[in-house]
Amino acid sequence: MSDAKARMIARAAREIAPGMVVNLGIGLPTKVVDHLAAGFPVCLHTENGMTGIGPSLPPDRADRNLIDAGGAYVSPVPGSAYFDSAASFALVRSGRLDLTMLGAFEVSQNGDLANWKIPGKFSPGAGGAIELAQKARRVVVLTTHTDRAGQPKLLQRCTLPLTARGCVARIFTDMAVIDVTPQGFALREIAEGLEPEQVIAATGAPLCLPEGDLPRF
Amino acid sequence: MSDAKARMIARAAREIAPGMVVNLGIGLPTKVVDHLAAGFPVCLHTENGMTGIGPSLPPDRADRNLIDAGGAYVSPVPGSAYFDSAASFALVRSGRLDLTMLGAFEVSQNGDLANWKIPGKFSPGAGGAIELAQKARRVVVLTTHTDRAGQPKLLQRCTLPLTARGCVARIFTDMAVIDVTPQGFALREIAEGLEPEQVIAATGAPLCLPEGDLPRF
Amino acid sequence: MTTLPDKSAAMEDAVAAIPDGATVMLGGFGVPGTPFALIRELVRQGQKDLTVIKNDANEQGMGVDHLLASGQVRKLITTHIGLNPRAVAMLNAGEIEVEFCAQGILAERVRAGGAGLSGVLTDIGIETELAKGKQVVEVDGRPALLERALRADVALIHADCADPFGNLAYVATARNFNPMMAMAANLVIAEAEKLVPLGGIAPDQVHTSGAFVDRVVELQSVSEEYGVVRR
Amino acid sequence: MTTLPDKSAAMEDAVAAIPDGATVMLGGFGVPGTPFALIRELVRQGQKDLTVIKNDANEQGMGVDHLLASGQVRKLITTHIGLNPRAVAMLNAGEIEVEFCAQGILAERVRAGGAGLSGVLTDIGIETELAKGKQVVEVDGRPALLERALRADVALIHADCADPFGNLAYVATARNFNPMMAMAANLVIAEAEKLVPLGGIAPDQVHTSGAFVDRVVELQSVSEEYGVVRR
Repeated sequence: MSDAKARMIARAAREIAPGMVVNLGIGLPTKVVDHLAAGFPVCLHTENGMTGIGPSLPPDRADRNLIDAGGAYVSPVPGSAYFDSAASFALVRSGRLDLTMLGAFEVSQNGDLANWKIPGKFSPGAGGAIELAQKARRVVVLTTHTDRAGQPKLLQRCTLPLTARGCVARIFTDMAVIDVTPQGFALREIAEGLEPEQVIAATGAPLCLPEGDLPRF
Repeated sequence: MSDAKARMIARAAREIAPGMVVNLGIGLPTKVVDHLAAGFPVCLHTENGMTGIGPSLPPDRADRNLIDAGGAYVSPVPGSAYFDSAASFALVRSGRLDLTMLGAFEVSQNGDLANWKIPGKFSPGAGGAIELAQKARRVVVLTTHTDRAGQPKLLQRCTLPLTARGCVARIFTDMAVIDVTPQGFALREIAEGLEPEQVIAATGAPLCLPEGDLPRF
Repeated sequence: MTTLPDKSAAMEDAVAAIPDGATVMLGGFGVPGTPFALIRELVRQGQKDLTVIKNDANEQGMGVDHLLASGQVRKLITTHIGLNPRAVAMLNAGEIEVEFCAQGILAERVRAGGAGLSGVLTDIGIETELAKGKQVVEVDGRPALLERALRADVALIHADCADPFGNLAYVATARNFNPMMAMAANLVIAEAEKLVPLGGIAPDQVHTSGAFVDRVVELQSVSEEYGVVRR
Repeated sequence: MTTLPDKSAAMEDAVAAIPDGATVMLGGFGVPGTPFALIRELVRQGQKDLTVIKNDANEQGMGVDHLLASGQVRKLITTHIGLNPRAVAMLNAGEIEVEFCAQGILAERVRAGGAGLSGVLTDIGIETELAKGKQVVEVDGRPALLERALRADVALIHADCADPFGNLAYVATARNFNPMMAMAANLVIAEAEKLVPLGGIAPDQVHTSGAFVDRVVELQSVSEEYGVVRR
């Protein structure tokens, strides 16, 4: 992982406040947990039916019946609970999930999220993404700022089928921390070594800059 | 209890076939269980959240947390299960209840049942009666043939608010066993010592008599 | 490794968060599962104008009846109040409003609220007076009643065993409405006969995940109200 | 005292009751909770033209994939098939029909079937392409999608532990869709890693009452398919 990505993940971990119930989406978000202090009070949820996720386990130490929604073998913590898929999404839809961190193909300046389908190329079904995006009290996105071809993923409008409308509050990228505001994207923090002009150039929509200092991460 | 009532209950017990899931309503129906042989294979259900009901217990031997829907203290059997009220009525509504035995204020000749409300006199709410009556695969009624004033409870039409329409298949009374058929009430069996004319006189709707012998109970 | 948040609270503080006018769900079917101690504290604090959602009205001198006697209840959403003559008398006198549901439909409406659904569709009661005023929706050509989800400001839950995170385990028929109500309120307060350390309930044996629960109160003693009723 | 009925059965006989054209629910989320042995037997017996309802299509060479490879599946109702390239290829080639649901909505649709409801109302997916073709119902002035209940002819369930009556206990995240599916089919066949005598599962620890279950099959061994996947 690039140093910038690693710092993005460490920065995103600070988004988690004590006492929260948090779902970390498949991919980069699951790595956020490694940046939480020992004894930090939080409830990690996985939609296949568990609260209280402990560290991931390698295959030789894994319990064959204990995975997260991405198929990684995980461990319990004292106080873990297992439940069925209906109860698990009841928790999500009824507002008990304080925060979810999701990946993205595209995010629009009004907070629309596209992260499950690329017509003609990738249509595996949305799994639990729609409910997480639509119903978590706060949805933040972790993503590279641009795609593999260098094209911006933060756009005026999404071009791909949406996961949910207007759901994203904040975006953590390898370049910046950006909020979705009624006025569109607002730059909040910038990665070490970058200038705002570079973030603006890599973003497919207008970016409001703050007055005064721009914190570094 | 009168001898005729006791024989009614014993006769009703023969309605239960091996392997059934059965809900016995509050009152007379709960006494049916005393007439099942030891080791008889049946699953007794109570809608407050239990399958596998064993014998009732007196207060000094009761478990304060283990009651049936009528508030009687009951015991478990090997293989009992406890569950919540949503699961309990899921069982009822999804067709897993083979048989329920209910009390009645009135039954009409097309099988309508009224057993929960007497406007102006008795309006405590229906509890679980509507779902039991509407969704058990077979609904039978246990009742005295007439009310305390000697008036028939088996009628052409119910006068009281209905519990469910066309739900009753068979009625056990202290006088007779009567089926609800497309042609109305049909007398199937008669209590020891009675003549068909007496049953006809006590019934508020036409009664079809069988050709040939009328079994006694 | 992270740890699960601690939600243990004092009964007085937990109940003090309930405002006048609140909608309050109460677990229990008859005696088992009724949060008698939390109800007593609610009576002591005297919040008024409550809408109470509970399967039944308990019996006279117990549980919900204390709230009725103290005049704290404006409306009761329930399935059966036949064992409480005071509830029936107050209904008949117009001193409380009562909304009756079929029992399993009350369970489903509460569960729907707890599951973030708008409602459920069912044919239960479709040709009875319970259907009055309810929207009818066709599903695959057959009519169904729209039963709206129920949520509450507060749910008062009785558990046999809890840990400080709020994981709950119920016992026997004291489970009844508690698991659904524990999902369906903005503030979920659970009283428990035993408070065990984190990990004290095996993860497969938790009936309600603590993620649904806001406050856990340990009962210092189990009063007579919880006992066997001698009729 | 009465006794609970015995539903233990041989796997071959239990699966033989599934006809061609059946709708079959399969428990499991990835490996945990997937009834691999029952699926193997279904492949061996070769019933055709099946509609399969399962959270996912497993991975290639496992579970559902065997049914796809043998051409027994006409339609798949699922939430995500991304880990099975064969399923994606068959979808793209039009060799199977695939209906996608949001994951929690699949759980609710199956549960609604198991709870004897016609459907549930939800705003999930309401402004996305998943809303296409679905009836919109207003609830308290807000639009909701009507999600129809799902029932099946047969459900194949994996449990950790069962008794002869069919009481089931699941373990860890192998629970997932199994409890809802075990309520939602006309014929419910459960395989269990351990068959214990009646009373071998404490009544408070039963996850699915045997009243929902028709046949119980004890696994003679737990094959490699149930094991840890090394990627």
